[in-house]
Amino acid sequence: MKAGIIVFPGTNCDIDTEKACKYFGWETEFIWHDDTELNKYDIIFLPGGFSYGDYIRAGRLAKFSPAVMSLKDYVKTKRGFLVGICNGFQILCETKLLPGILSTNTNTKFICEEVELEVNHDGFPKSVKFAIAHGEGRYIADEQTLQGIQAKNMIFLRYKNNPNGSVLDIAGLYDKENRIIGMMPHPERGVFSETGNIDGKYFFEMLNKALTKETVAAT
Amino acid sequence: MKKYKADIIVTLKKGVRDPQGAAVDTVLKRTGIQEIAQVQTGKFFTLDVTGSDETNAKAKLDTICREVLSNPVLESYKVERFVEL
Amino acid sequence: MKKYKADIIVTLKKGVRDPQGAAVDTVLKRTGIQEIAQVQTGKFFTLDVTGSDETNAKAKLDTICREVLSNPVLESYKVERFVEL
Amino acid sequence: MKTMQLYKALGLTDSEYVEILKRLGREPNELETYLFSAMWSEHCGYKHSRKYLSIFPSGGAVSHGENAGGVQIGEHVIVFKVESHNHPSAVEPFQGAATGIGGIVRDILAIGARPIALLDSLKFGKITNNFSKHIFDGVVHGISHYGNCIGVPTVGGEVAFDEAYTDSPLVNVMCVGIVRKDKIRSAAAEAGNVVIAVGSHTGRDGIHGASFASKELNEKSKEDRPSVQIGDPFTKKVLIEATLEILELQEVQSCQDFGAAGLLSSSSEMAFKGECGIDLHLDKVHLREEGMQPWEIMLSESQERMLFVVKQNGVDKVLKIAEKYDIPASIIGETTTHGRYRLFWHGKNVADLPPESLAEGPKYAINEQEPIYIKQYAESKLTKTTPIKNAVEKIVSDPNFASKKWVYRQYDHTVGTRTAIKPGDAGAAGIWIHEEGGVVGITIDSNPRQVFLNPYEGGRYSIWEACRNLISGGFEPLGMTNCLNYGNPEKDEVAYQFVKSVEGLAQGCKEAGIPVASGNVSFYNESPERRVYPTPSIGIVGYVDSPKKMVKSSFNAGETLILIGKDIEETSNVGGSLYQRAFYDFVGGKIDVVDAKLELQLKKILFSLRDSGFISGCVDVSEGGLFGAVFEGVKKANTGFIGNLISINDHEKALFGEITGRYVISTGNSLIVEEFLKLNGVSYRKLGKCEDKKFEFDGYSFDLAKLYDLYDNSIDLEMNE
Ligand SMILES: Nc1ncnc2c1ncn2[C@@H]1O[C@H](COP(=O)(O)OP(=O)(O)O)[C@@H](O)[C@H]1O
Ligand SMILES: [Mg+2]
Repeated sequence: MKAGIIVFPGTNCDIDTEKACKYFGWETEFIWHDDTELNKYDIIFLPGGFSYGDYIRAGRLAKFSPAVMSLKDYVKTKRGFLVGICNGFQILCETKLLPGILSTNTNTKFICEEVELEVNHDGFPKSVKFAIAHGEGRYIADEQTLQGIQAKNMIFLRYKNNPNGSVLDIAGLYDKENRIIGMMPHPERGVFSETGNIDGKYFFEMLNKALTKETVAAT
Repeated sequence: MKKYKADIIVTLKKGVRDPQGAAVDTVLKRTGIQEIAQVQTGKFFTLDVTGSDETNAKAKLDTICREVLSNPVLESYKVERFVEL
Repeated sequence: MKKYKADIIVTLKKGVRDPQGAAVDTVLKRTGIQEIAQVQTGKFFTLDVTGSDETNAKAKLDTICREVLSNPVLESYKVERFVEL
Repeated sequence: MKTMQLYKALGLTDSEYVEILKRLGREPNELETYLFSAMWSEHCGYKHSRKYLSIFPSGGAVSHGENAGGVQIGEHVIVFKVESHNHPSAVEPFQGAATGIGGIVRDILAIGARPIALLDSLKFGKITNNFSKHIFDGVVHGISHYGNCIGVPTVGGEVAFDEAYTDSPLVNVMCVGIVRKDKIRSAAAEAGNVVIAVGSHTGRDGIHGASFASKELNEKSKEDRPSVQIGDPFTKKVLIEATLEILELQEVQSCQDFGAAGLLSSSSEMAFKGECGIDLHLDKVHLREEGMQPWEIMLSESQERMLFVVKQNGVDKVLKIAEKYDIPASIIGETTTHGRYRLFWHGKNVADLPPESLAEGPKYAINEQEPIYIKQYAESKLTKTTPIKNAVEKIVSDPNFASKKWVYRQYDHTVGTRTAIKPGDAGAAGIWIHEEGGVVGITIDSNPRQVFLNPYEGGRYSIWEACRNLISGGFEPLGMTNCLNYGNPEKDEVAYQFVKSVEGLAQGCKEAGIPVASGNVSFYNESPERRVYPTPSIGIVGYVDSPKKMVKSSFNAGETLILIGKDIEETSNVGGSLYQRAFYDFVGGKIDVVDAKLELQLKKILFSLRDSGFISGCVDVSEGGLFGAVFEGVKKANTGFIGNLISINDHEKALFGEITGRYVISTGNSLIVEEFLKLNGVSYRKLGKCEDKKFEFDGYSFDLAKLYDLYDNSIDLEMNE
């Protein structure tokens, strides 16, 4: 299994994501944001951080990177998994690969803490604790978009004690049709027991299972 | 090629919550300068844009505003000034 | 008491580096949209201010701009609009 | 302007000017006068402190005297340093604090180390004061903005509020980095190499920043516009990655960051340390603004720049890395064998100095007479008291004692996946060093009131209090860094505070067996109305070789609490205690004197208990006294307590009085632990048991939920009202 992690100037969770991927034994490579060859990866991560300093809006400037512009094709032709975490989720929304948008937290402050989340996915515990760390994590979408999200059962993670004012307590979306996952919480920060929390493993195990099945089927 | 200077103001669309404005309101209240000021915040940009003529440059400016400086889901923009250099 | 609505633009003083503007510049150049755009960014505010008369309200607005909306150490401000409500 | 008049305008004294004439054997030209004024400023030249700092023990520290020093752990060196950004933060809290982070990170980077943790020590006026609120809010936001963006977790620190800091807030930031021992870089340059500047364009910002930081603050400071800079954490993040990649190159000979006095300070230090000459061509520096003069280029403090000395055959490689990261770079000079520090402007030689004349400025002795306040304060007595129920509520809601969650929630403290102990979890932060298998413990701490009352003993007190933060978590203290924040050293009172406290700090380090690896001095923290307490911020780094050996600082339900070490007696000196200041605005009396032998014995005992697994939690007793330690421990496990805390007639002193040399431990095996303590001759007192939902001692009982609520939300309420 091969994972690619797109690195922008300003990305800061690239190494953390790599550490987590390697923990699960995946072959892992960094993809510099100028690269466009994405189809060799079974899974692509848009990791957390501040791409282009998050200037103007979080994720706004990154959408012009060649790598990001090639993602649409990756989703259509390769049909690998595309996972955006934190800044990655913001980029996915800014590029319209996922619906809606992430805006400034209602308290206007950056929030870093462990939050309890309600999970809507088979084979995952109903509730997990992940770290969040963001200033622009308030999920917003118009009524129509929200109806679409619910109709397609896309809400993957919900905050139990909504910290940032997200509509419908949305913390993460999963577009199963296109295999795109976007989430504000950081599962990659919950892999090593030395750092206290290991709930993030569930997320990587979920991807591992889905992808291993396919790799086996393909060979 | 002609060159123009433009001022742009980006504001939140009506109905979109503006936490930053609310925060300024709190500070104004705290300092006792003004009880309720109904502050709304936005962004301001000045930039140069080139084009074969005014229409062409304006079209380019529009793209920059829509694709870079604002996000139409949330924000609207207004070209406040547009002058040839 | 009279009530006024004001628009204010806060920009960085000359010579102060504008990292946000520089980042937008880089991106515009990378994408080929615009070679040198010299983007400068600022903040925009709309707010209500009350006062016994226009002079009084304007003085108050000045204080708000200087003490809360901008920091004279780095920024300057401009009242773009001031109308009675 | 004639240089004769210029030197005065730039803050050089007559005798300093005479010294320059002597050293050069001629009059300096205008540019050279600028150079001397910056390098001989307090901020760069340490002219009032250098003489005294030399007594700090440094044996065992790695890279001491470089941009940052460190301690060795296995194959790696943990590098650390604290720096102040007090003056800029007072005028522009957000950018001032942000660029403070930027600066300290560069120092760590210059050693070749990857920054892995940040801490901050912050002091403001009373939180109820609107101006202090504004500064507090802005500073925290600035640190959060910059630290979060560069992806270095801010894992700990301290925040205090006291009227003394109303006009001169203190913003000290500490950075910790990691580097393989064989990859450490020095700032010393060798002759025959190329000098390359990498990073942001040089602009007119921060010019005179160094001399600005050496001035008392007054109304006019607000107009010192160019002295404050805007931080660009995005560029910094990219610069970190580019610098670390460049330093992997064999051909890179040395590295320096652009700190105070920018290019001037970094390049002259490289020449001085390497005992070589340097030629710089200022017209080759990449500039942001047109028309900049040589002196402006030399003194600019534009952020996010690094300087490299590279062998000829490595130049292209460096430029290529810079290009990959979209960072400007320019070849600006060469190191030479002529031993001179020479500047060129479009081919013309515009300055020619011996490097040591810049680097080795004057050293001043300062007054060391004991000021009268020391005796007066020592003899003053506190006579008022508060009913205990009110006192307990008051202390838990005091912003100095209450939870600092409002602050650290704004700091990304988990990025990097190394954070083993998070802010709020314990007295020290924990950073997992997976390279070596253990955990580094880090603390930054200060005891300004104690240092004010007794500078020498207060210095020792501060060292040991910081050590106890680490020891209680199971960490062996390894090395110290400091930031010494004082008023104007030319005033007698301040001079005495400085000299004596430095002696006390040095003594404390010797007793604790830890070297001073790095540090920083900030003077002139005073206004015409107020002067800060003498505030040495002490950063200590420690280590435990396995995460399993860390001791928690929470006390769980069912466990027994035992106080070990000193107990409060009727005659104990508790001067400087928080409750006295918080309840009665009183600072006075004598402070407790550290018993170093006892401290070392307690460390040994605690580590034995740690290794045998009989102790499950430990909290050192500091601000808030014995009550504070018990409350914090049970709060972390969300449990309660029933037992006895009061040992003397003065209940307030018993509960909140601060003395040195004691810890509260929790255990599920109290019989064994007591036996062990007796056997080793350690004095102890059994306090009681942790029990859910109750908080009772010595006949007093409390509404636990209310206390927790006050503790959790006091700062929030104050800031969001
Ligand atoms: N209080 C102190 N204790 C120990 N070392 C100090 C102290 N103050 C400064 N130093 C050391 O002096 C050197 C120069 O300090 P500083 O001027 O702060 O460095 P920089 O110019 O890199 O910011 C560094 O090696 C620093 O660690
Ligand atoms: Mg330095």
